[in-house]
Amino acid sequence: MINITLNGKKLSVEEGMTILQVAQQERIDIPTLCYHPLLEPYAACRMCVVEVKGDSKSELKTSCNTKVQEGMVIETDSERTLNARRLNIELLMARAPAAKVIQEMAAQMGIEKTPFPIENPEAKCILCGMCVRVCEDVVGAHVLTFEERGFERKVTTAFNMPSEKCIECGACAYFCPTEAIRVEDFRGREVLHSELTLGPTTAIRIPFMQSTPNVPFIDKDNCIHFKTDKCKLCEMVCEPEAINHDVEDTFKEIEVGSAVLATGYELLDCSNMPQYGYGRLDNVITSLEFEHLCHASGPTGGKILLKDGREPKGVAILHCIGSRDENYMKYCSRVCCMYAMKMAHLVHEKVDAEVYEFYIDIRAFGKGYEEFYNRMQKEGTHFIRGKAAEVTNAALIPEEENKLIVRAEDTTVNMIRRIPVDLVILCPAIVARKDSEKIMKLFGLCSTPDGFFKEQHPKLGPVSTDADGIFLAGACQGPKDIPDTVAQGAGAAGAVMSLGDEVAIEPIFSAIDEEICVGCKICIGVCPYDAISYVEDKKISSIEETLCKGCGACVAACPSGAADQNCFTNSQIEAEVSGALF
Amino acid sequence: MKPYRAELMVCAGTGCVSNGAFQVKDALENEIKERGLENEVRVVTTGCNGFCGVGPLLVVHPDGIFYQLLTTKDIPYLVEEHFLKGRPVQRLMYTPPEDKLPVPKMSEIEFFKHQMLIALRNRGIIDPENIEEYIARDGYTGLAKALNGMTPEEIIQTVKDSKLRGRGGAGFQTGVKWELTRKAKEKTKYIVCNADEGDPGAYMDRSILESDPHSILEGMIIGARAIGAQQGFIYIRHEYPLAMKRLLIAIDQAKEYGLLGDNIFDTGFSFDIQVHRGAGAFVCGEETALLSALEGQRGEPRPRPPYPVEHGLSGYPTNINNVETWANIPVIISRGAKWYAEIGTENSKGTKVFSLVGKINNTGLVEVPMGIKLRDIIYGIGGGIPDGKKFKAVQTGGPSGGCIPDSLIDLPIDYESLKEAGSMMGSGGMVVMDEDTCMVDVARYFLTFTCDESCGKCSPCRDGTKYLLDILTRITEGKGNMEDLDLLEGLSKVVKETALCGLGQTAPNPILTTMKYFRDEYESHIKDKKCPAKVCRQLNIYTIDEERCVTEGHGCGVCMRECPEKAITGEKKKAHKINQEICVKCGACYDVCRFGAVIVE
Amino acid sequence: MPKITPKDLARIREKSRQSTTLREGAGRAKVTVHMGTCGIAAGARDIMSALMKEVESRDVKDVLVTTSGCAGLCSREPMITVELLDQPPIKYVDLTKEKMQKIFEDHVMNGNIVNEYALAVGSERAH
Amino acid sequence: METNTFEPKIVGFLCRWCTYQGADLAGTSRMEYPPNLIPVRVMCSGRVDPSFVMQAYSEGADAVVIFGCHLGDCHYQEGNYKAMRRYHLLKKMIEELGIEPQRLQLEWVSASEGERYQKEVSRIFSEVRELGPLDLNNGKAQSNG
Repeated sequence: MINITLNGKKLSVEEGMTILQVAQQERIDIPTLCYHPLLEPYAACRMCVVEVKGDSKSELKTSCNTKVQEGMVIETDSERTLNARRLNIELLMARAPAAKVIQEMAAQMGIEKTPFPIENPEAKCILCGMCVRVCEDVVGAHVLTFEERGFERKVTTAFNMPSEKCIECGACAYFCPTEAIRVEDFRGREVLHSELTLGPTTAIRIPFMQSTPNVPFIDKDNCIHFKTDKCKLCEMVCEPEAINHDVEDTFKEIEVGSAVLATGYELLDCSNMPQYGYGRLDNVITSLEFEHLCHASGPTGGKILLKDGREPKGVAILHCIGSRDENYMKYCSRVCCMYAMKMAHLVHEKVDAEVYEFYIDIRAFGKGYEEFYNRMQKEGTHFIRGKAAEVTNAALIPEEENKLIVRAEDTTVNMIRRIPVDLVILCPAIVARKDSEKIMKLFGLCSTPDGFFKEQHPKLGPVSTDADGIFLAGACQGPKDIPDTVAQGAGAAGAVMSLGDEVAIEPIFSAIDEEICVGCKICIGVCPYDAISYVEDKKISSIEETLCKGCGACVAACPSGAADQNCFTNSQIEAEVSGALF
Repeated sequence: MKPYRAELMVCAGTGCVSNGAFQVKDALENEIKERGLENEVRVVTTGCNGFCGVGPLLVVHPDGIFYQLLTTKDIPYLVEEHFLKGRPVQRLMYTPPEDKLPVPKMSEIEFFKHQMLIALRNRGIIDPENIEEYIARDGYTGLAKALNGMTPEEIIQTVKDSKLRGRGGAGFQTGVKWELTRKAKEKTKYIVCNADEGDPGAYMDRSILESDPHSILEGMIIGARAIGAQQGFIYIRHEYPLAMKRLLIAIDQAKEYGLLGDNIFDTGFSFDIQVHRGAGAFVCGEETALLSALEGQRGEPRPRPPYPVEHGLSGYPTNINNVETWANIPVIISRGAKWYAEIGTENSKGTKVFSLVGKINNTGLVEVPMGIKLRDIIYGIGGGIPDGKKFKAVQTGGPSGGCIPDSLIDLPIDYESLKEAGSMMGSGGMVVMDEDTCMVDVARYFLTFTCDESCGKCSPCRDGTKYLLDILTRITEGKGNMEDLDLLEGLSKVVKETALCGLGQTAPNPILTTMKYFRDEYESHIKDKKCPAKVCRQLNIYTIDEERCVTEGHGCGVCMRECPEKAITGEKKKAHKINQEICVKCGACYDVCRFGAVIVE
Repeated sequence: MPKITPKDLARIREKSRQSTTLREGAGRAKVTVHMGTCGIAAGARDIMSALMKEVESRDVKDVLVTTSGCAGLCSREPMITVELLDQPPIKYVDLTKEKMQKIFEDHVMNGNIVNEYALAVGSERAH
Repeated sequence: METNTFEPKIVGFLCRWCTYQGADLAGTSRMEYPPNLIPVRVMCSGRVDPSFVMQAYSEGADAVVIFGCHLGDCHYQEGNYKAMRRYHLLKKMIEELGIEPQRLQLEWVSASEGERYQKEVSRIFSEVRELGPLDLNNGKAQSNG
């Protein structure tokens, strides 16, 4: 422990602490600009100077990098210190007049105007180097740097060109105290941090509110550490030391008798459909994004807001985006009509806006569904029968200015309509997951032409598959709403339970006639299940019926005709061939 | 080694080389061959002699005759007269300004007479590209002594006892620094020679590197032994190609002789030196910026603490000394701390090399004992001010030093007194100014340099120096007001107190000292809109003495033709006039008038 | 070359002593060959080369050889002046190569003035 | 142009897991294809004994097709490879016997490929129709009915 005097107060503090750390612990405010607890002290802004009094002389020292020493006498707000800070902030006011943090700091010190000439009233960068240091030391991407020196110093990339090394982590913008750096995505859309959960997302997050276990995870695809091998800031700030980047995914093998596949679905990627402007126009979102927006734990706390924070006055909900469409998915996604009406209901409930539903047919086939449809008509939702042709922001008349215009043919009145709205919600097709092919391979399944998993029989075996013990539940089998999914899930669980302790063996299996077999062992070679063994004392081959799957390879291979397959005996097939040619 | 009867030491320092020393040398060699003297007389190229103002120069041994300002045309006559006939040529000798008679012997020239050579001990005497000549002058005996008879602690104690202080500027005790580095925990340690001499007009380090590179190597090897370093670096600026070349030759030779590398003198001690070229940023002379540059980073200072002795190059303890400091080490070891400590003053021991430039008769490099009075340097060694002008001030310590006025001419030169006077030792620049110098302009000039060289990391230096320069420029243009003086002083103090590194902390020194000693000049610029030295042209009023214009110049009209703004009117044989409303005060008329008819007020 | 030892340093120092002695201007003996026009005409060059040869063959390190202009006694050229440390200079006249060798041997090396060739013992210096 | 009205008899051995299901899918999808191919369901294309093929020719089939799962997709791991080996041997054998090689075909059709089944059957049908009837007994094709 070290004894110091801070602003006249005698303190005993831990060795190795900086003056700034001690002051913060004591709740003494020292202004800082280039200091960040997660970065090495840079000591460039010189705002954190304090007066350190020695025996003969006193010195101004930057508190961010000066460690306390035995007997130090420190004044954080002596006249000399304040004077130095004041002039310093005046210098920065001239450099970055538009930086809010500088304006506020100056106001706190009672400074209204800088005595120094302002060159660029828009300038915000105070050259604190936070972005450069983060990019260099924390992220390790080495993209940002300074160019020029002295007064001409600037933050830039190498050769002032877009850098290929940039991993688009946005850390520079996040650390920038003056908002001099902002992140824009490649479509020219600016990404605000409040929006990050809707767009590119943080690398550490709780996947969704009801996730189990309800703990954050690190998304390796977005985590800086897995791109540059650096960062690990989360590890530094996590007090219980619960974060460990070196943990590899572990694979556990669990032996089970059966499995239920409930791998779900994906939404069709709407950015491939330029006519609807998704990803290009602001305020064109998908139904899932709208769901997120409405969620109480969502980015707006459940309020329905436009990107600029306004409430929408008009909302268009576009059905069948990619469903029932020869160019995309031919099938009906089944659930969109109903959820689209639910969304209309939510809009009515939360904001005062006109809602337009553009539909081909309303498919309200479930229990109570038609009634809900009627209710929505009464609530004032405009149902326009006609698939939306395009969404555009090109206004033709003044009412369309600054609006999104949905163009569609209204087939009930036989005319083309242009409806200006503020928010467009797309209901994209439900499609099979991109990785479903892999799962099919893994379990020996087939798919229907639409890419969903194929059930054993559409009517007689809707939960089971061609593979023994593998069952299906939910949208992996086809577009399905929640009640159907629950029902199928219950069915699958029931099917699994009913398997019991007994093993159902194939009704079709092969057997070897002991009398005929000469023990040539050819069948042993062809059996893929090791079901055939050679009986040494009888000098013949023998088939274990419980292992035999009944493929009949041995029968076809048997040169003596000793092997045969029940239900598909040689004579039966021969008879069938004969019958066919009769 | 073949004996010669005479050796012609041609100075091949950068100053002389740029004035044609190599051409002179070639001419000499040709001429000697032509006269059949090549077996008797030898030409040797040496490093800088120090008296750079009169180069190319030649010293003839054994007589010690000093020839100056040589051209190739002088050579045939010189060779015939001196080397063939033995008659030294008076015409080419140095003549002191106030004297009529030339001084033939180098040792009798005032410039050399008062100097005391320790760091520059071998200048002009040895061929810097020949290790044997260095050894002949007791080179590497200090190293032999340090490695064979002394423990590292004893070496450090000797350096401590000598009270040698860092010659780079700050004047930290070298021995203490070594001890701190030695005591640092890490096993890997580095030593660095700071040869990034960036002060304009100062070139003592270059001179040492060019004339005696082995002395630095020897110093570094001894230092490495004392500190426990395995690797040394010499950070040399790229603008010193000759120094760089000689240094590399010296390192190769030292390696060949086994003085560098593994197991030196069979003592089991190994050490190697690597030369690193800098790209000429003034700030890289600052030790932490230099380390950044060595690591391959941007040459920018880092906050201290942590200090390099604990956390230096790549995080390892690093001892940094400048060229002159290293060059002193071998002599201190071989001749002992006591001998060294007897030279100089109470707190500043030994000698210091200064580069004496500006308005002075004898410009060049001088090495003098600490404590010598400013007067002795300026009037003794320097030979006073040219054209009988009055001495006004001297700027010491490079662009970030301060100006010392004539009232302090008897100031003894050591670290403390200079600091007290508001200046500093710096690396040893000494710019002499006469009465024709405007002190505001001087401050502005130096601020232009520091502002330009600021790395831009910390705001006081980056923005502060810029605005200081703005204010000074304003004042020299006659647009200043009295509030500017307060702002200037206040800002200067804050920059000095809060800048991150030495560059910024010392940058306001020229302003603060000139304001302290020459405040009246500032006020005159602001209140009267006059520059007393008539240097700030924007404040001058140019008029034509009509009588003189007619009687002396017969209205020649040159000024009229020269005037870019056509502000001068007049006819031949009649007096010309300047229209003050159009005049932009460029001073062109004043420069061209041969009759002194243009008057500056 | 192999590594050097501290002893080698002394050896190299000794070897290079000649040139450094010259530069420091501090020899034990100094021989001035008068090489004015008259001297050269009378054969001072031969004397000079004989002298240089002596210095080289004997490997002496502490003898300075220098030249001067006409000494004013043109009829007795070639002429040299030999100065030993702390002794007045001696001028030798009418020299030949052989005489030069003898003077070098007796006077320069061993300190015995060769009276038969000497002009006089004088106090004048070369410059 | 004379229209070919030859109605060939084609025996198809259909793997129970893939092609039979695919054929089922073609049927439930209401796809149209020639009825000339008579499917014989076997558990696996690897079950097809070469004697079945020869029997079919001898009993009057104009062509024989073996359908199996795509390579790598066999329900029994590698039955279709076994079928493929036999197919190549059989092909050589029937050529020796003077039967056009096009009269024996091997096709992979999966359970989801109803459309493919339809196309393949149609293709084989028209190829065989072009070839005309199989004549094993010097131009006197044995006819069972």
